[in-house]
Amino acid sequence: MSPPPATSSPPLMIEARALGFTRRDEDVFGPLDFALRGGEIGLIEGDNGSGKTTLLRVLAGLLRPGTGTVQVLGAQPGSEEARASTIIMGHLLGLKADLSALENLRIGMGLYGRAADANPDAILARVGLDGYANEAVRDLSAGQKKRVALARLALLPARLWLLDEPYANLDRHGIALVNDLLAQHAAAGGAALVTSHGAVNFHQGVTCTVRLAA
Amino acid sequence: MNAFKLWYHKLGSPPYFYVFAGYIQPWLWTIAIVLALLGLYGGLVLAPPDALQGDAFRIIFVHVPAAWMSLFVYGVMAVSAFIAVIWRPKMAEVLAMESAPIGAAFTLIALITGSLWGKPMWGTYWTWDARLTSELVLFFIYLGIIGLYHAFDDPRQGARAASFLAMIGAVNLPIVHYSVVWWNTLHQGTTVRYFGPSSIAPSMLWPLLLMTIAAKFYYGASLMGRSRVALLDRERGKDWVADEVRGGDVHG
Amino acid sequence: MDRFLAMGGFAMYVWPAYAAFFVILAGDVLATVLRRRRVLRELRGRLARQGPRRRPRTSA
Amino acid sequence: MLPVLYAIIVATLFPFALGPEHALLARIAGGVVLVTVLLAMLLALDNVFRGDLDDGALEQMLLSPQPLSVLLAARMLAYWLVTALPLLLVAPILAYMLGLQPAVQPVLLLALLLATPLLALLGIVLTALTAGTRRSGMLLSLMLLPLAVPIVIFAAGAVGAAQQGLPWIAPLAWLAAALALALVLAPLACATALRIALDT
Repeated sequence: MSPPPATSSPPLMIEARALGFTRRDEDVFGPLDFALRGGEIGLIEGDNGSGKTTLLRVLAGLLRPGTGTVQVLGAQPGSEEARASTIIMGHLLGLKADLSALENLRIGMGLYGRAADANPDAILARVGLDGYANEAVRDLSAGQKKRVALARLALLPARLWLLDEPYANLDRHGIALVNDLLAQHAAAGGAALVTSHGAVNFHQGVTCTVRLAA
Repeated sequence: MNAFKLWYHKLGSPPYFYVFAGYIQPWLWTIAIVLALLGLYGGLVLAPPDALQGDAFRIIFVHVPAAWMSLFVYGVMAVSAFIAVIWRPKMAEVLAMESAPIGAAFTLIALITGSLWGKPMWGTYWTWDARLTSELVLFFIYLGIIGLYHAFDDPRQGARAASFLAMIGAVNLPIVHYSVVWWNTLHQGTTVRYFGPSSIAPSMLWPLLLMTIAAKFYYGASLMGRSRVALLDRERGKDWVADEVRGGDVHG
Repeated sequence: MDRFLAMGGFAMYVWPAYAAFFVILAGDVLATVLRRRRVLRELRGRLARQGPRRRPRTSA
Repeated sequence: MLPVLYAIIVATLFPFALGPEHALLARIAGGVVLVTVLLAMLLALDNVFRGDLDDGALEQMLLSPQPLSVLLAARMLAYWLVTALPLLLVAPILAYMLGLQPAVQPVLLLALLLATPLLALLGIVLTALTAGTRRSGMLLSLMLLPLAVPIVIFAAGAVGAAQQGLPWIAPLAWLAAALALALVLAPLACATALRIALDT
């Protein structure tokens, strides 16, 4: 994919038109229209059970949209192009408990590649896990596990982040860290879609909000 | 061709199929029952006792149709399953999944009647003969498909997974059959022939054919009934189901 | 009639075979009928709960 | 190592059930070892995707830009190395304890060498199909049985033929052909199965 000319607006990362999802013939979330461009951060708001996680899974290509259309970087979610530049961080972090923090990052790099000039050790230090590189993930606290997952996020080249409740389990510093990473990601031209029930301490740069009714 | 395509797409829509199935179901039932009565009369009363097997041969009028149907239903199910996995239409999923219990029922009948026939013929209810063994494996395949379908919370997901299993089974079934035949010759087990292809007297043949066709119509009737219920269950959020439940047609 | 029922001495094999055929198929039909009743009862319950309010969604 | 322990336990029970008569045990040794290995592999099959499913790693695999079938082929290889290879090491010992003639040992080993990867490949395709369900060990056995029947027949057929001094190469050639086919098709089928089982 060639970089767009500097004069035009940043590229469309997500474009959803009348996107809906039904499970067992019951609507999970209604028709949604929204778009997200590079450099933007979107917030998905909604109560428990309003379909936030489902929406992220549809955008990641784990579930098929029920109605409407959605494009991720101009391709079908879950297609090879879309997968190459999307990463999802869900409630399940996808870390292997028996492996060390560093080994988990290496798995991520093996699957997704590595962002230019990203260095696993430096990133672990940045998320506050200096000295934990060789600790088994099993022995880390819930917050520290989340930090490993955040380190993986920053390490990989994905341009679109889909974050499901990234603030859960994190202390004040952790929340600041998430906001920091998001700001850096947006400044570099990436986009992120973040779910939150009742956005606490949310990042300043939110440019669009998708509200899901329960 | 175009008219056929239109008809195909119409049948693919659940409310249309529901009405269509409700319309043809009584006809299928009538034909199945009439043919079965004629076949039973021909088989139990008119056909003379077999020279070798005496009256025990009369079991073929239920055994052979059931054994044939166990494969025929599998064939229909496998085709529906293939369509369900590739193009994902809802109707193909329903037809494949509602065929499985009927096929399992016919397989069970073939097993029971086969062993009831085996006792007077071979002196034992069960022998590891190639046909009975293949039929037993087929029964397990059906059970696996039904079990997988019900293991999922979401019926559509379950139907697709079980359909994929049905496709694997369709490839596997001939392999099982030929390996069992080979295994049987290897161990020189009982080589019993039910009847030579030339030895069927016409007085035996026509009741057999009638029973077989009756079984096919029964399958059609049962499949229509099952699919109608499955559609009501699966489409519960839809308006046409609400209309159907409010309206008169609640028995049937 | 007795001779017919005796099946040339094979009655204890022939009649159970026919019984198996019809009982199992009847079971198949019965299962469908019972399931239909249950589903309809469930659906009526749902409709009653929702009352006259129709869902805004249209069917496909 | 649990499957190995399981295989040893099952194989040990046979002489107690059938009596220590040497001729009888020697005759059934090949079949007993084959079935024991199959059951032991089945024991580990249910867990192939369970861990990755529970911690979300399977999602990361599904969403990575790598072709899923290649990742799954690696998964199958790992399963075979961890589960089947140790079983292959104890199988000759178990067969010897049951009194299999030493001359037949190589045939048994060759049969296992072909049958275990085939079972692993097919078994993992079926496990992928059950990935979206609740715990399903029994269901998996039911689903695997029809696929295992031909494998057991051919593997045991070769061992039986060797025991009688007959040519045993043909059934093994069939197994090898099936294995070659499965090596190509099973990862693709497994990727399809996994997507079906995890997609709504």
